[in-house]
Amino acid sequence: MLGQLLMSGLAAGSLYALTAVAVVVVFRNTRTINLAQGDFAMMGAFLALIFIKSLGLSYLFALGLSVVCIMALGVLTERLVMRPIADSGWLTLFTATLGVYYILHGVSGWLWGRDTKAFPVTFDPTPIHFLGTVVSEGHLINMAWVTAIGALLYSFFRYTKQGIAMRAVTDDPETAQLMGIPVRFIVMLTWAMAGFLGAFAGILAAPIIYVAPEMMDEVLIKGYVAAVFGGLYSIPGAILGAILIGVAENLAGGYLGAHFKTAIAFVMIVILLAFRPQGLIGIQKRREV
Amino acid sequence: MAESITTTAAPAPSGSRAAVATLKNTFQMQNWVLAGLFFAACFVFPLLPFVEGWMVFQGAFIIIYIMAAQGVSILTGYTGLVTVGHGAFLAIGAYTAALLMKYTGLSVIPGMIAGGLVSAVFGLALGLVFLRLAGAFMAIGTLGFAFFIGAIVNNVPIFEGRTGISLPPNTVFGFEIDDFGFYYVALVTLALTTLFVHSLIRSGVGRAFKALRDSDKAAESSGVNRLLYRTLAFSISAFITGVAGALNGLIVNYISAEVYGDIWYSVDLLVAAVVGGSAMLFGPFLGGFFVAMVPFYLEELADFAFILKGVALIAVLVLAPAGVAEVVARPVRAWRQRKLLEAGESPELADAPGPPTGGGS
Amino acid sequence: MTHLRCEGITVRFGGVMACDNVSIEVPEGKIVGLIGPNGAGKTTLFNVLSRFQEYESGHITYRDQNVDRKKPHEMIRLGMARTFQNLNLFGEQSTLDNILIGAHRHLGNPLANMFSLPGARRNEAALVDKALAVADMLHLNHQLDKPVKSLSYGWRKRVELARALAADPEMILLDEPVAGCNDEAAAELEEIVRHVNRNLGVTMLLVEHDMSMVMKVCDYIYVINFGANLADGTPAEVQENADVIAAYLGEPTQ
Amino acid sequence: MTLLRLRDVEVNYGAVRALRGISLSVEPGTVVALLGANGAGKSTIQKAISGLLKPTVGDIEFDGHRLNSLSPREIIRLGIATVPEGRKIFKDLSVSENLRMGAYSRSDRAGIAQDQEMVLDLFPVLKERTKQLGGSLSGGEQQMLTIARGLMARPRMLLLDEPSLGLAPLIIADIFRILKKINADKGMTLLIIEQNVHVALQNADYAYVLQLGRVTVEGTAKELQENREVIASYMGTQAHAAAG
Repeated sequence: MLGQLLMSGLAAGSLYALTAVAVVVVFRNTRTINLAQGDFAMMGAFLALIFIKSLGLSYLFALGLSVVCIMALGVLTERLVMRPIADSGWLTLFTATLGVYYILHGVSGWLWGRDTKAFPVTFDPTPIHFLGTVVSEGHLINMAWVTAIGALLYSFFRYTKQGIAMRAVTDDPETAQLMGIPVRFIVMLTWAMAGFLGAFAGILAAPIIYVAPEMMDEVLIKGYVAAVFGGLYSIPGAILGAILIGVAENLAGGYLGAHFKTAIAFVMIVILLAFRPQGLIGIQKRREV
Repeated sequence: MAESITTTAAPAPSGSRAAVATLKNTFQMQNWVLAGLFFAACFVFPLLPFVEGWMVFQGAFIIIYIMAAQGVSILTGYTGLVTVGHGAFLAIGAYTAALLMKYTGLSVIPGMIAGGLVSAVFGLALGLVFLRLAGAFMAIGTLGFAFFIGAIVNNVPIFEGRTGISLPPNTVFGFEIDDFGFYYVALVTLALTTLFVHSLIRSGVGRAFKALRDSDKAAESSGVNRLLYRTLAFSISAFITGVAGALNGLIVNYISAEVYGDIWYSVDLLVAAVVGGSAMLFGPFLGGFFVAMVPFYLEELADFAFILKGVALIAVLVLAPAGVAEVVARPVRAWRQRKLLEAGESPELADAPGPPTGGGS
Repeated sequence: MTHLRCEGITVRFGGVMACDNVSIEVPEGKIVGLIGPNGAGKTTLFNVLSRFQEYESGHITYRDQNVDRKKPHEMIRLGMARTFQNLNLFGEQSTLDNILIGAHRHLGNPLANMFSLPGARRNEAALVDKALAVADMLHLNHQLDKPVKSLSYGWRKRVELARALAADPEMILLDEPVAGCNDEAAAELEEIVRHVNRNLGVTMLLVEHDMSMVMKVCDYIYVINFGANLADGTPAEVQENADVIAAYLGEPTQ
Repeated sequence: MTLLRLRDVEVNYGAVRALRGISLSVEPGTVVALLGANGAGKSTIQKAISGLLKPTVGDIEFDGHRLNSLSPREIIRLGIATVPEGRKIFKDLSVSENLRMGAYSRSDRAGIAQDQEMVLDLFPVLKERTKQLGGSLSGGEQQMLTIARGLMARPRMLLLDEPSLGLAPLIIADIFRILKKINADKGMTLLIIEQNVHVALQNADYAYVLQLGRVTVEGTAKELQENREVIASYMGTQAHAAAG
């Protein structure tokens, strides 16, 4: 039972991780919590669904195309909404992402309706036995995807010029500017990355849940909670947080009853923020006067 | 030992005191006049011949929204703590009143007060728990709180989840009231909360809130107790929204987790505060009206309502970052300045040469 | 009598020793200067004394009372106000409101205050009187209505001082009161500082880079370098101290 | 031909006029020091030259190009690399990543690799720590890293803002020895903004003294070493007499 719960937790956690990392990436370079992150995911899922159903594209091709579109959506969000108000206080930036949330919710509902749609299942739905647990092939595939994306991100941030520059901008935007790093371009890149991660989150979640405007609302909230585990700053922290939440809610659901499954993430966040506001692995910021 | 700097110094020149008095009074006058007009109009509204029953109901609904947004403005506008969780206080107020009415037969007014008080207790607790949080962390924390309350009302049996709790008709002082009567109860309550908010933000306590918002270091070095004032702001804010929540539940004689278990109220209330102007007395009036009316008029086009709301929100943020009320107040402020000058009250108040300033990096 | 004393204050930021066993003593009613090159740890020590900054070891006593565990807002109740080097004002608010917040310690019962009960109104009027008196002393009368962010730098420096004075403090920690002011404005502020000290009996601890001001107004000076006490004495003694001159000019390299 | 020239430059910093008509020039291949106490406007000059602040009046010219309206990115491409004050390395980046960011404006892979070897030879302490995070270095090592990072842009002029700030005398001496070596071996022009008069005058060819946003004294380093006004500007007017 325990092993089974852990496995389900990992599967759920890996989906939260994509969202959490996107939240962290945007926050680090813009000070904004992106409330529209879930909508990037939802739009990604919708687009992929349309590409597959209406245009008859193959799954992988639809996925790739949808990812590119949502990256463009991220860039568009930055250029049209965030850049004009970039110098405002963070409440303004934050509420602006809420505006994007409303718009994307509205657009998707208007174009595709509010009823939930099924996403074509590309894997064998019969559960398989794996390491002594029962798990669906879909979950395993998702975990593989997420691991691959994680490795891709790691190499991007570690080895590429733009990836390192993105971290440099996080670290100290003014000095980054002095090095000739185009900070605005980097911020745009950040939003593209949020789109990239969002599209994947949506498309990977879609076969497991469903496709509808509000499909990602709950995943998004758990993504925030996970992001806070890393102090909204650390990517490994966010990933760890996501897995912790996935596991904790499955354990709570399994041992305490289904009622507790949803509440546990919020209990965790309240406790975490009360005792370690800088996050579990967040950097301890010195109080400057 | 320093006796008192301010008593040993020369007495304040009467000119500047008169100027200050005039300033404060004109400001206050404007607020009184505006508030007077608003409440008079609202009072007459249901009595107008063309007004139908549903309009009165909708009017009461708007009033409740305004009140709830006032609660948010105390915390987000005046104290600078962004809350995305005030739907939780709305829920706490609503469920407190509803449960009391169902199990003890308590009527509207005591239910409202109880709803406010229980909500304030939760506010106090949350203020203490989140004492060290600011900015985005506070936003996520309050959001988490709202979800937590949502999970509770959905799952703990006494709240009856999505089935909901149906309530008997409302009574005030033993008389049964309909939507019409309820409208006036809400209106009077809003008048009281407005009066209170007005008094609060002009008092030393309001000054301390704003000080914490603008620079908590400077505030603390001036003797503002962060713990005390932050928890106070949380409690007051939760109280007002809790009262609104009680009214919100009672007006339809039914509450369910379908409505209160959702995060939507929280987000809408923040939008109401920001769009109207969260640090303006009349900001919540405009914002509350906006948020309450958009879905109403566009119910048929639910998704357009969403798009419209998003576009309007972004437009306000770009064009009037301090809220619509601030834009409306601008000409009024200019007018006041002109009047002061015309009255020859103190031309120097308008502009005076400063001491020459030097360089420095 | 000693007004404020700290002994053996040590503060470490990661591997950097911001304060290394610093001790100073401020006698009642005097103006004591705290000087040292950039990055010597002056502001850190200020933050320690006003209790914004925790420290590893050492003790602080205010009028023989140990204040190691006090919070910043409690220091003002004991009578110690401070100003900030880089101005920490409430920019959106009027000058008057900025000064009024300085008088916060005289606010009285917050509950009575927020309902504007009659007693609180009288008290509020008294606070406004205080604020006006302070404004008058600093010639801020004509700026009262304006949002502070619209004022020039020189005026804002004064608002900062006015806020500290509005508390009726017995001691003020002044962090670079004349930085960025030209000679005329600096001279005027210097006069005000002297007036507040000599005529109103307020003890002062002054961090300032304008040496001419430090030398003129201070009764006693502490010099710190690399976070540690380097020298102390009267202005004349300090000016002649070879270590001090070397610290300011950079030690000759071997 | 003069490499860098400032003509009557004024800069407003918010409401403060931080620079009130600065004129100075830097000849190629020389070491020029810009001295001043706190609040004299030194960092403002650095920001104006490197493009973070725009002059409201006056001109900044580098090698015949007017810098006034250029971005930091364009200025670094013209050949001015800035070593900002306060050891502003990227703390969460490793030493070699910091160096790589210094070369952000370049795209010649081979040249970058070559220059990385070169700067690591100049600062052997860094060579042992290329994988270490910038934030874990000691103060002196961090300062060396900022200089090394500046060199990675392969600039024609290095603009250093208070390289001695908060460092112990021996480390300061070490850093200036290396700076002199860079100047001598590569003919690199150095504009050093300093508070530490002694070390600056010992190593510079020419110097300007800044007071309240104005240049009050200038001359060759030798002349200034003898000049009591320099000391006076640091120690208050009475020190003038005292030192005399």
